Amino acid sequence: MDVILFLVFAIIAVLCAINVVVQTHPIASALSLIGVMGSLAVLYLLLGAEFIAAAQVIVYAGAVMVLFVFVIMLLNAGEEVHRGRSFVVQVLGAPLLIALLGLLVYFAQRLFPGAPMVRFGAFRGGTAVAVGRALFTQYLLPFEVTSVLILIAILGAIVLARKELD
Amino acid sequence: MYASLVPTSAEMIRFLPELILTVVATLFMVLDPLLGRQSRHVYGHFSILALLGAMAAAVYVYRDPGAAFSGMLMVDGFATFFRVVVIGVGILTVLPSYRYLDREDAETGEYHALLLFSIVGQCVMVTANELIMIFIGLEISSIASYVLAGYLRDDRRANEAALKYFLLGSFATAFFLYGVALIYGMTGSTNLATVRRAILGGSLGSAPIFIGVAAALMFVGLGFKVSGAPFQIWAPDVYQGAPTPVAAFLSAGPKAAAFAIFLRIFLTAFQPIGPGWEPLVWVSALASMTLGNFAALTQSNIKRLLAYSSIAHAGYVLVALAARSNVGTAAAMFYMAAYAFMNIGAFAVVSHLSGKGERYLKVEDFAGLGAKQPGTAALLSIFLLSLIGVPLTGGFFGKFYIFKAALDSHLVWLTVLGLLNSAVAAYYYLRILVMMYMREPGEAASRIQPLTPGLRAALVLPALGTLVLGIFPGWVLDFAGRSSVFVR
Amino acid sequence: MDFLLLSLIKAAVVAAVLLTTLAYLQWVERKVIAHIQVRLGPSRVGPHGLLQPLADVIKLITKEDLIPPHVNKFFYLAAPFLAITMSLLSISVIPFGSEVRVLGQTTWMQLTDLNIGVLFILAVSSMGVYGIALAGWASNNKYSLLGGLRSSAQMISYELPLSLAIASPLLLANTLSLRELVQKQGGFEFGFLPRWNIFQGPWPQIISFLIFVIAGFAETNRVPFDLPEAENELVAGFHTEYSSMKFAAFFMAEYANMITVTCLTTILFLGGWQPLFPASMGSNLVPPVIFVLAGLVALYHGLNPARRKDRFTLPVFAVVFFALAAVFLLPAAREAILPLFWFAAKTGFLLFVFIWIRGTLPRFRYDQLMAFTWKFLFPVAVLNLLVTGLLVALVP
Amino acid sequence: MNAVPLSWYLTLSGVLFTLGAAGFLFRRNIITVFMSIELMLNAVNLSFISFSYAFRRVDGQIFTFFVMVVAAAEAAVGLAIILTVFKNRNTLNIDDLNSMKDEYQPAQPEEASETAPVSVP
Repeated sequence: MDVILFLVFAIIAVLCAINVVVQTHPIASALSLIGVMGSLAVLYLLLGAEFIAAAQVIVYAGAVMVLFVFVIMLLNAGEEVHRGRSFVVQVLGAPLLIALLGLLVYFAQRLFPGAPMVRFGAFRGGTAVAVGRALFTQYLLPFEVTSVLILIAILGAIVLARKELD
Repeated sequence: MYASLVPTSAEMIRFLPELILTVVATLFMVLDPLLGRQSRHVYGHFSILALLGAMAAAVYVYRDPGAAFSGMLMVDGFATFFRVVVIGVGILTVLPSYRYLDREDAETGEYHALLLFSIVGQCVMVTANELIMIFIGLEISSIASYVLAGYLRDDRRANEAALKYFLLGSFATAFFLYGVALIYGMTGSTNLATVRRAILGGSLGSAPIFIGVAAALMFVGLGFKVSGAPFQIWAPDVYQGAPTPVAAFLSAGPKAAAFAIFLRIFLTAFQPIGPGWEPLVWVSALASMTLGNFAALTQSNIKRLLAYSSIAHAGYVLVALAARSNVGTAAAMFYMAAYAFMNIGAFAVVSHLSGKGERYLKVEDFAGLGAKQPGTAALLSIFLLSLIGVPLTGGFFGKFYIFKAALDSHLVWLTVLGLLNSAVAAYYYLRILVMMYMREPGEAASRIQPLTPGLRAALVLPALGTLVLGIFPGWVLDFAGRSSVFVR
Repeated sequence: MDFLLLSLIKAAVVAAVLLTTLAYLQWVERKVIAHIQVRLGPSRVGPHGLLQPLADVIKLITKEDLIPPHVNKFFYLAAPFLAITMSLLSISVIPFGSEVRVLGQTTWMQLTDLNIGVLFILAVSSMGVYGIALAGWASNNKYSLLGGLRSSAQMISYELPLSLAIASPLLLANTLSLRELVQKQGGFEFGFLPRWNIFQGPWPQIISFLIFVIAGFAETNRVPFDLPEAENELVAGFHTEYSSMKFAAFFMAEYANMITVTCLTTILFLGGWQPLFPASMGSNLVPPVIFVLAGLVALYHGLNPARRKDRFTLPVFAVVFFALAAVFLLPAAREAILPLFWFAAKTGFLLFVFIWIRGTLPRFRYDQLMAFTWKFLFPVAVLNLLVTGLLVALVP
Repeated sequence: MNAVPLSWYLTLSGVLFTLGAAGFLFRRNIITVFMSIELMLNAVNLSFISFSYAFRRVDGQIFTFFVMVVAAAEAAVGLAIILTVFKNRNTLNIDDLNSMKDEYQPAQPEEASETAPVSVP
């Protein structure tokens, strides 16, 4: 059951991710990205991170991506036009990426030989209670400091995007 | 029951500089709609007061060093040094901003609020002792800087600068973060000291090459932030497009903070695998110096020229990192302080000369500045000489200590190539000097405005700093040397 | 296997009831609005128009299914599907009643109980925006696009006060599971005041209740927040280009969302299936009394008919009502359906309020709509959450 | 076969990260490029949560939480920047953002704004 679930959602995630990259229309890319996020949320559930899974859908898929879709619709972004790309990217891009992929995959395969098998329900430490407790004790400072981050984001978005009031 | 959740007052005090800045910046957001256009200079005054307060707090806090908030922060000499540097950079950025924002008709509380927030982020970065905390500080600093770079939102170049800075910065962040994830996966912790212990303990059951992969990923991320080659591509466009005071800030503040975490991460957590990453830094240092200096030779736009020069200077600091010694760390710290002074000073002159809408930005526009405004020209000469590395300036001792540290660590070739690079660099700085003193005044110099008090301070203070560091380097260097010992 | 079978049966039952409710909600809405406007409403198909929903369904199914030539076909077809899926999905975690024993099986009147039920509903409802936004965009029509943009902005904006309003009762209940939320609201203060969150100390959640309901109106795009489909400015907004079953899908999604919001309000603030006053004071007798009264009214009107056919239909209704009353008096059945009754009564009342408001209030202007949430609703919700948090922390 | 090796999750994370990087390098639409960065962040999150599972500790999930907050903040600011760029240039193609090559003469901003911003081949 675990294997099936993992495979199904991993394949969906990878297909959607490929779609993000190859689709020429931004809105198609955006929806594929939502697909990736949704399937990742399921994988988070399998890994016992139920609170983060919900947050993934609410924050990422439900808020951040809505913003993307909103902006794409607002700017009426059309199909992407391909021009001559930078020479460096053309020559070095693909080999570098393949090298990176190989490295990361090799890394993943070899690094943790003794890592436990993932079985749904074996680890249930990701409840809202556990996450909340960690956030407000050990991770209190980063938690509070992220509020500054959000303040900046609000301020910055307003500074850049507001209408001139004159 | 809730007592365990409340941080102690000692912990809060260790976080005092950041608290002061955050409170004042938040106050600006509230004040902005209340104050009219008449009192717009108030923000600048308050910013400077807040920054002075924060600097005092940073120094005061150092009397009782130690960790805070479950090991998230570490107030030590290194952190205090860089806190003072980034806060000082903030003050030196606010001073020329008065005139600049007046001229561009863009004075609002938001500019100052963003600047203060950005400095909060940098302070968090340099004090953090934990990868996640570093990441959050980095993001605070970066996001505020993205907005600042595009602050003049009707200016096409500023938009473009903000966008490039943003896209490449976020891209770099993702790499940094992947490195953090791998480190967490291998060591089970993101606390730098714990990571170091785990790597030293050899309990990982895996070759150090894997740690190396994580280090390389973080190197990519940090390389972008310090604009070291081959990750420097964003810097020229961003510095050229951003408002000049902001460009000055970007070249000193975020860069100093990025170097601080670069040093801290690589010399504590990754210190055990030093021989592994040293060639990487070696190559990057050499590439940065060479690329920066040779590209700067052909630039006609002064901001772009300074951007390439800033890439080259990042290369020098990377040399200090490659030395992997306490002397190298101290040299890097000294260099960042000196560089902050001289570079911000140079940018302040550019900001002064360029006029409304930044019309005069070419090297030729400096023609005859020496005749029209001898004081400004003299101060700019100090900065340029310091950037070249002429004795009696901070730049000289900075370079001197860096190459000395490199030689101590037997990096002979890097030292030789670095010195050659400095010689090349002299050419383009001297070109400006020649332009200033040996040409007839052009349009830019003849239209130059008299110095305002803010600008005067913005020029004189860094010049004083440059000279003090050049004539009495001992005190700062002593402090840097004492603080460069991370692992006790 | 038992579990699987049981779940399937439950799902089938819930689906059947839900779809019927959706169809009849439309009928109720038309009737109520008609009466508010002193009209009769649907009354041709079946007695009192009771078969009108069926007729509507037949019409929608058999209607020509147009796909305009200029649309982006894939997203145009996906949008209604997305909208209806997301709105039906939320129902799966709503507990309608307490534990029941049917044919020897003990089960909850709920499809599934998640530890993070509240978050699940928030997540699913936040995904519902895409259906509308995509419909607006894919239709390739300026009115649709404006409708889609408006609704996505509106839904994001109102989600903030909505979530903040939810947070306060969660603080009181200390759980995210919807079932436990209701269980925590059982019992009575002073022997008569139900411990629903809306009444519960230390800080009664009346403010967050109001915020939640208001934001709920906006989330479901209902009057007075139905800007995305304001017919006098945007034709029909995001579903201008849709016809036949695809149009019906949006319609059903809207009503399903209404049901979700009202169910959630009931669970979060009104004590779910908990009765209004203790059984010792006779709360068990409320349903039979109501049904008997309804039956008597029907019987009276049947005996003094306003129209000719009322003479036959109303007595039939009276009999049905009497039968229902009798069922509630049977001890065996009572245990199972009393909670259901209370739940349905509260939800039904809220649904009535939805319709009532639609019949009464005018529509906001768009800037008023945005200013209202950001400048009023949001700060109030934050304040309320702060006060709640403080009181929960201070009052043991 | 009722359990999945942790390395599969990590591999998936690596694949997604590389795909995101590929999108960043090869795509020309600014918004798509930005979305590729989001994809990379998501890949990192998957790694964090896998490690969190491996250690049976919650802190990896906390990091994911922070990354989400950061991503949300980045999205707000990034999209605002994209809006300003679009407002001034009416294009979303990265290749059109080339006003700062050295040949460009910023001395006459009035003229610069007259030159057609789009359709420069």
